Amino acid sequence: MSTTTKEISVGDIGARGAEANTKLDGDKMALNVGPSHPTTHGVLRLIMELNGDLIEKCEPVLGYLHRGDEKIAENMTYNQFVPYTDRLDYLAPLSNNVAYALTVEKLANLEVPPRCQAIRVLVCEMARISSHLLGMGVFGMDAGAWTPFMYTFTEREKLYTLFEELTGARFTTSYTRIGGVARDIPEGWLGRVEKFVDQLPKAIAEVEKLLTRNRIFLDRTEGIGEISKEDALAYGLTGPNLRATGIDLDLRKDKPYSGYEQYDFDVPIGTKGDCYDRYLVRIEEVLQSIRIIKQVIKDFPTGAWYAEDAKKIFAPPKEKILSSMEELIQNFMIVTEGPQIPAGEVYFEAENPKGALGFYVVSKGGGVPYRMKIRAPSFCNLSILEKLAPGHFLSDITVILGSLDFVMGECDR
Amino acid sequence: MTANDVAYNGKVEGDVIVTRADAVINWIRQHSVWPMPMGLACCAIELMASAASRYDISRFGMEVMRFSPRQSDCMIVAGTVTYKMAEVVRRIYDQMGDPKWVVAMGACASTGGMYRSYAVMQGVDNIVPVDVYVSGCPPRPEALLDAMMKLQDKIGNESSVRNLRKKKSVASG
Amino acid sequence: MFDVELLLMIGLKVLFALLMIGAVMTMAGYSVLAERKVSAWMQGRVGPNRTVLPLVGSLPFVGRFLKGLGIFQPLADGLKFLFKEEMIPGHVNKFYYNLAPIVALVPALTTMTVLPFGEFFTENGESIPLMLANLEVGILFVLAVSSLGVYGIVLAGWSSNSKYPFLGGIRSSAQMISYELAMGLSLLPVFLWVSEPGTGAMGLSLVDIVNSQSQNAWLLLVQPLSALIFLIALFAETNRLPFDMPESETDLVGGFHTEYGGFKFGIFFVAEYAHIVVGSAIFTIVFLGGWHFLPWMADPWPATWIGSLIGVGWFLAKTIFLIFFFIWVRWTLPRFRYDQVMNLGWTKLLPLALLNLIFYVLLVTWLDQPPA
Amino acid sequence: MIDEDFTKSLLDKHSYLTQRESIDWFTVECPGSELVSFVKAMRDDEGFELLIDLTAIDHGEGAECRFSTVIHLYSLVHRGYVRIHSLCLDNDKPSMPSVSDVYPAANWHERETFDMFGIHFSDHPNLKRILMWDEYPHFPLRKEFPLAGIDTPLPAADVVEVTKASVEPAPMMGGPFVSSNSGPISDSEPRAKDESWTERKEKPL
Repeated sequence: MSTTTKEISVGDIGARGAEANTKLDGDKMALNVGPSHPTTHGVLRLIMELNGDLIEKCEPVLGYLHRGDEKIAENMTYNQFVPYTDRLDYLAPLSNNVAYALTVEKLANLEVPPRCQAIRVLVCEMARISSHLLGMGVFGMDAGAWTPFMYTFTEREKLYTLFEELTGARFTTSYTRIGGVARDIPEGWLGRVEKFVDQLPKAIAEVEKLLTRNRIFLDRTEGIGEISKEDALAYGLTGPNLRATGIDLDLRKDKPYSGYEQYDFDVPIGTKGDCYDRYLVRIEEVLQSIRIIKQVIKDFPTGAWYAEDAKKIFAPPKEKILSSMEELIQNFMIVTEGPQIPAGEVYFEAENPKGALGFYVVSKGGGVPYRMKIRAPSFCNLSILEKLAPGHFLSDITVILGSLDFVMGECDR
Repeated sequence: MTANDVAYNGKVEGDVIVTRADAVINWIRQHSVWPMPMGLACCAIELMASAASRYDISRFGMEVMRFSPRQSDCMIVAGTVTYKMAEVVRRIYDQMGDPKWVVAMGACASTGGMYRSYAVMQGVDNIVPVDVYVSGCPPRPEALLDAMMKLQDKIGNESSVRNLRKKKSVASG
Repeated sequence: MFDVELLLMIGLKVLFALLMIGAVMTMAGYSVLAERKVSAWMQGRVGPNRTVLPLVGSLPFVGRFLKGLGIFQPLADGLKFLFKEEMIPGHVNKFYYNLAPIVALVPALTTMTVLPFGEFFTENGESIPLMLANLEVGILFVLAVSSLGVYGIVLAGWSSNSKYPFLGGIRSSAQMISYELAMGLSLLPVFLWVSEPGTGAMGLSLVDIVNSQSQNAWLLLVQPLSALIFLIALFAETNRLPFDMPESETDLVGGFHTEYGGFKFGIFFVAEYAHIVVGSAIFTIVFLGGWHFLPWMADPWPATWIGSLIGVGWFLAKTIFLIFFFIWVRWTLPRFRYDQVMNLGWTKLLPLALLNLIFYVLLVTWLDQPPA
Repeated sequence: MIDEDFTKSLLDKHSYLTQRESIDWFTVECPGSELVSFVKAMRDDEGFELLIDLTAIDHGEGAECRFSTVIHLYSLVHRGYVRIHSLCLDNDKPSMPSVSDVYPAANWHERETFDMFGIHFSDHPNLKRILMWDEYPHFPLRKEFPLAGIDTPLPAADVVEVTKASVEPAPMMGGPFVSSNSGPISDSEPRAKDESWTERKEKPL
């Protein structure tokens, strides 16, 4: 029988935060949520002031996952940083890879061939599906329904299998290189992707059956966390969170990159900007992504899958390295010194599942960036929380956080 | 006590009874490891994947993820432990009741991994004792399941009866 | 001198009580397993299937079957609590902190004493209900005692001296009070109906309620609205999703039991399921005809000890189906918000229960009119 | 798109602006003293409703003006970006007026910039560290700060007492390695850019 008893002092991790919260009135309560709490999806921490169950003040505290990505970027070559981009928004690593590669290519004034562009669009949209699937599932989980999460994760596992086939890793893909992608698509892969997207709507319908018209779910999400258009713009929201308020801003349409202008798709926008709208926008975006994927696969370009003429930027294929001296030297230089990028500064944003992921790169020439700033959509999307949370019940905070669909990896970087 | 110790030994005799009790207690503990998911970063998603339908950690009775440290037996540190987070990880570890185990999931939790920078603690074993390290960035769910099975084996070999008597000194938390 | 018969009587009762506690606790333990298995099945998973006792595992066919069912998982989980450190956080109110789990569990077990679960036929064909104590006011006792369970939760929440448990405790007490009313009101029409002249049954005894449904319509069919209100209130009383306010895992971590670990948490865990088991049993007795066969049909089994065994089995089958229903709902629906729970309780269920009562009062009065 | 007419009229309207060479978006340099009014004019008159990004650059310890802040604005009307550079005149105590009154989005960006560079944003409502903990003494993204970090005590004395943990410089001997393409050949060997702790140099205490 276990009979040991030990005394544990209060040791509230929120104590220091609560102190900062000044003196509270007698009937108010300071509540510390996180950084390890089921609703915070990672390591966000909220210091809240409650009046009964009503939130009066909510102060997010971040930085629990600050890993120094920007400093790391200044210490390595452009290609070496690709794996770190995986771990920004770790629900959609492929679209981070693509956004990063496109930024540096823009600085190098490099155009990749159509096949490479098509591959990138394809993987971006697959990443979007993967991210939104998790977003939907976790949103359901935050509202208390566990089963939809398991259903969406099953679909994600199918996506993981496809990613693994393409990139060699199911999760952290590191697929793009400056001037191309790591390898061409495997044989028969497109067919398997098509098969996957063909059965996806059915799986989504199943999740929708559990949630979308569910009375309890509607009660929990409708009218909760409403963001007005003005607020959304003022706080710099992007992505589905902005579109749910009714503002039509999709960089794939506005400033098409990587050949998005060839594809026909709609940008779903919401009306009220509440949690339910955000959920609906995400579901519709998944369906639109399926449309894009089908179009990409339908006429998939042939030809090179990397920029062949960028000798100083993209390392040549392995078989050439092993057989030709010039290519060997070229590979050596790119690996040790990094791709040679001209001096200058560039800012590029791509429409990622969470919002606009931007990279601001300042180069002084050579293979290493002088300064790299990562504009993380989750960081901006979360900043509205301070304004959004007051006036809601404590239970609403789970739903609001779930619907904002943030990832601390990119928020804290 | 070694396996080839055949001669009579008073010390062994004493241990025999203990060992039987050990076997029972260890069987119980081994098969009821409730994890505390310390989901910090990317690995947390693979932790979710191992709980989801394809890998299904519930086969081992481990799907009962308790977010309250007091109710859990094994902390799975999944992700990068930054210095800012280290304090919290330690406090949560302190709040867990004995016996407790820690699994460092992934390169970051084990050694700091690819994040050699000013903000990242180079391995969670700087602050909490780790029982099983899992390699990978992030480890596949299979790797995590394997680690949990290794942990079960480890629990199976503990001398738990003696640990019951021993009063460990613990930090206030 | 000692009254031997009395001692024997007491001894027998104690034995029965222990047996019943054993049965209910086992059922509670295995409904945990059922929850895990059923949820796994709904989500396309497998559920616990690795835990097996060393000797049983090596049995040729049975061992594998039991292992696959995860039969030994609750055993390991339950016993683990015994070998876990009993920690008492420094900031709690120790007396109430230790008292709370007991207060939570005891009502569930006490309610059980008045639950009839079958009937025993004596040699001369008389039927004696199988229960520990045949109270004339059985259902009132059930209502009174089961509502004590909330004190365990409130005590746990308050004595933990920590914020999440506190919020959980407050939510729970408010919820319980609101739903108790609807629950009580939903049962009144049942008594009116059962006490109606002509059925031969009178009073508030659970046995009478069961027997009034033998060879007759189940009360579920006679009073569907009462049954529905009672069921919803039962969900709320047992803190099951969509009404699991005191726990609401996603926003309160574990609610009232956040600060509890080890054996005391184990008691809470079992108490929750014991409440479900007892609640399902009550619903079976009141609305599903207890141990009697289908509505409008005589029991097909003989009036002997075999018959009474089958009756008990039939009763258990109905109860287990209800437990399954509880689990089914939990893994399908999202959770209500706290104020929505209150709203539903006060503005929907309570008026509905009142209307239901008035309707049946009028109906019974009309039926009761002496023939002109 | 942002066309030449627009940029020309903008430069005419605000005489303190100077245009800068840029390969992508229209870039202006705005003195810090005019920043708030300029940004306000951009939002109200020109339709740049979104502050996309606000950050800073450290031009190195030798530079005349060491720090400059960079703002990116996006317009839903023009569907294009404008980049605004402003130099911090003081190298020792860099400061910049806060634009968080105009764009609430700037609030967190400015806190992050303060956290990483130590640039003080005057009139900021809540200027404190956002990513590192409050007591952290250094500004990590300054050029002289090593990637490996500097030995610093951790917060929470009770935890530190038990674990004896503190912020230690991370080992850099494992890479990543980069070689420079200039200088003598002995220097161009691939090596970690930050060499605060390698197999040749002792771990700093």
